[in-house]
Amino acid sequence: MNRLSDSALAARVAFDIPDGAYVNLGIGKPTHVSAYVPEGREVIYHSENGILGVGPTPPEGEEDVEMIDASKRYITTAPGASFFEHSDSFAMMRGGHLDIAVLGAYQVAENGDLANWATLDQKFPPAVGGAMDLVVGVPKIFVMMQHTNRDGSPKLLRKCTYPLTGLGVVSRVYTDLAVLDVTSEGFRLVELTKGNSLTDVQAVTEATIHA
Amino acid sequence: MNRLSDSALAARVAFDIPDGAYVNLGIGKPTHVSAYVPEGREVIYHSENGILGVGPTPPEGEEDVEMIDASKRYITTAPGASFFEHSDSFAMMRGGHLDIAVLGAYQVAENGDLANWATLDQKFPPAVGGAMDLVVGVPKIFVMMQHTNRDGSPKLLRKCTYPLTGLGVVSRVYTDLAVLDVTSEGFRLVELTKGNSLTDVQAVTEATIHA
Amino acid sequence: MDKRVNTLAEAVAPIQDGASIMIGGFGSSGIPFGLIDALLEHGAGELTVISNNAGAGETGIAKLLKGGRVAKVICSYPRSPGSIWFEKRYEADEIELEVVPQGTLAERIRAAGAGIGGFLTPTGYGTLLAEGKETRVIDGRGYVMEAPLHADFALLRAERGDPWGNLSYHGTARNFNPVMATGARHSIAEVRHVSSDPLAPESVVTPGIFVQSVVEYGVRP
Amino acid sequence: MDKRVNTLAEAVAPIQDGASIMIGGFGSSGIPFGLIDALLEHGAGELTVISNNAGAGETGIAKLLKGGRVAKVICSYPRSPGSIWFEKRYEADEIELEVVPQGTLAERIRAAGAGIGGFLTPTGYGTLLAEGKETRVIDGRGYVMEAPLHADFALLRAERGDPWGNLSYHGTARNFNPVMATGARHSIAEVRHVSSDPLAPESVVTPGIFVQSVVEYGVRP
Repeated sequence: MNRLSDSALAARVAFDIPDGAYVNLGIGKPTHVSAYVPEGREVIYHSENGILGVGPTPPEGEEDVEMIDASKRYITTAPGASFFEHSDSFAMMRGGHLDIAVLGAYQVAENGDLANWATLDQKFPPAVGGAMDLVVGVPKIFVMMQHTNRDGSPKLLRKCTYPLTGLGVVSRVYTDLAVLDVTSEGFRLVELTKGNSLTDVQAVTEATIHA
Repeated sequence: MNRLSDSALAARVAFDIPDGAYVNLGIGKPTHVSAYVPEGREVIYHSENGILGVGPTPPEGEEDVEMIDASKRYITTAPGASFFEHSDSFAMMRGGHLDIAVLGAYQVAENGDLANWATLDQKFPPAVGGAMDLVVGVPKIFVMMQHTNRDGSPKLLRKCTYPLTGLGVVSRVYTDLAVLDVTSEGFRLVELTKGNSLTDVQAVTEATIHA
Repeated sequence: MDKRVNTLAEAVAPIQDGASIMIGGFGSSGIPFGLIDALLEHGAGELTVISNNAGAGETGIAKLLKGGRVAKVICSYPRSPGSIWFEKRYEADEIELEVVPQGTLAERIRAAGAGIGGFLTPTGYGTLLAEGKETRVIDGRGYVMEAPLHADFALLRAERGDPWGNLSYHGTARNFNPVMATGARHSIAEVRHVSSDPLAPESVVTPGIFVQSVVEYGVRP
Repeated sequence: MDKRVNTLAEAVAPIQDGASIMIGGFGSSGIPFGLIDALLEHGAGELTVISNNAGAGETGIAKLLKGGRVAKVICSYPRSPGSIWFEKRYEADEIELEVVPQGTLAERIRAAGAGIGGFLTPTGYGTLLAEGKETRVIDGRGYVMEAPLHADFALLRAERGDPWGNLSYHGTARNFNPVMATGARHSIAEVRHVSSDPLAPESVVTPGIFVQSVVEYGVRP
């Protein structure tokens, strides 16, 4: 099967982010989306630690440990940026003011349930961060992930088996194999990565994909 | 009976405001208290409309309609002042951060109940402002008022007959005739205006005054 | 991104009959007089006005009341010296009134903006204003459950603004403006000085995400 | 009014064994490293630490964990690259852990500072972190009732401060510092630049009423 590279996947997500959108990019792969937003679109990035208007990485030697994003990467400000404190930052998230959040996931269920904060492995202490706040507050939750686990087991399920982050919150899933919307009838195919067939993609997906 | 003048009453209240206190002065007579705080004490005045550090009235001609207190009087800033918005201002009040509020009252009951926002007269639309927030949030509520109504009827009662502002919230009452603490057993005399006897003051007080 | 519009009329154009509108201001400070005048001109009626006061004299909210545009007022203090138009409409039973303690009003608006479904406040417990409301006692202290208060629009007054919708304020003119910006679905800011350069990020009081349009109106009353 | 103290040691002196302590910071930003070092030196133990993270490497909260001073951690994200001292104590069952979603953590602290007795948040509804909690459904949306989170002390990091305790911050170093200032009974601020002149009233982020002492500590890590 044809698989999008990480950068091609980031570019595919970026293509769907409209001009003027307020966007939160989750830690990990989603942070790379901003690099691929098409020219001519102004997107305002929010980071949960208290900034709206995250700008590009500073040049080497100009890093400031008190200018970071939620992934703890060094940042600068974009024009029109503002700083605020945590309860205001999460009011912004929970209150429905952002337009889109892009998040990674362990599992997504066909009813939009998301599991992205804990596995069943009891060895690690639980750690949730801001994920639960984002998913209840942001109207469009885009998930960006590999279509399957490394062992080939499916991540797009009828029902999540890992602890949930939020119930029925996912709008769209972008994987290396396909783009799928979450609808009232379940996953609906938006597009296949070039060269893939629905039959092939369905074979590595536990939930039914509606054409 | 001997009655304190309004200015003497304001000075009596001011005498009990310690150095370093954060104080909210209610609209009307309580606003005059600040003029009488003894020399050498720094008191920080809060006004519900979003300022900590209310300073004196500006010189004539230098008034700014966007620099006012809760009584809508023109103000300046004192050293160390700060501005903030309404939900923060009331968080400060409700959250117990101020030390003292000085308020007027229609009635005070011996259990500390306060009635200062509405009478039984249905002609006027109700108007509460910030009084209910102050009384639940500020640890020391000082009431400053005439001991009786103009017709001589008592304002210090066994039970308030007007709609309540707060339950059991008053700490101390300053009137033109006496100063009284609210205790678990009811009103307790702190002092009489010079020349008055407890018998005389009790005669114009519905509730019992404990000596 | 450019949220600037050229005229007050353009800024208030989206407001329809029956809209709920938060209006910033306390006393003489932070009232969007220009937007209120434009709204009167614009003509929308049957409005629900959410504000601390209910107007005084013949300006601001009093003008909307005089013009018969207001169906309901939600406020903490409708009576001010000179609130004659409110009193006239109220006595004639032409408007509905909901009185909310001032801090509860601010907190209900904040809850709407912050996605909070309700909160327990000690304010008003045991009083007339808590009648019919859910209450509970925690550690011996009484609380009233209050609901978020949303609005379709907010009319704001700020001192400085930029094309991204960022706002800062002067003196005691912040009052309800920043919290109302968060509680309304569409917030419109009348700003004394609008720059084309962005405000300094540390100086922003209302981040632009809460503001849908900005119009310059240089008059400070 | 002068809330300035001369040394970090003097600032943390009131902290006793068993105290609950909010500690500002997120990632590398806004952590009061100087106060944490002074607290370690001071010697108080059996602490409950309320913070977003549980430390990383050998500095900050990790130092308190390494030193065995922490009985309980309340945070949203205890696992960071290099949070070895947290992991060591957790695996050895030497500390108690309460994980709270980040926005709920901030809002619970705000509720404590604002006198709110509890609030309904949609965050976490239907998840493990809502187990055992009161929930309700309003207009088809599920909410969890969350309680205020108070603390005895807050250790804060700010950029500028004045004798009245007013604070302002640099960049993304605000994070939990302003809200923690409100939620603790005694807030101590480590400040990069302390002036004897007051901060400009419009520039104050944390009003001095929330701050009990201010100590200059010029190092920005």
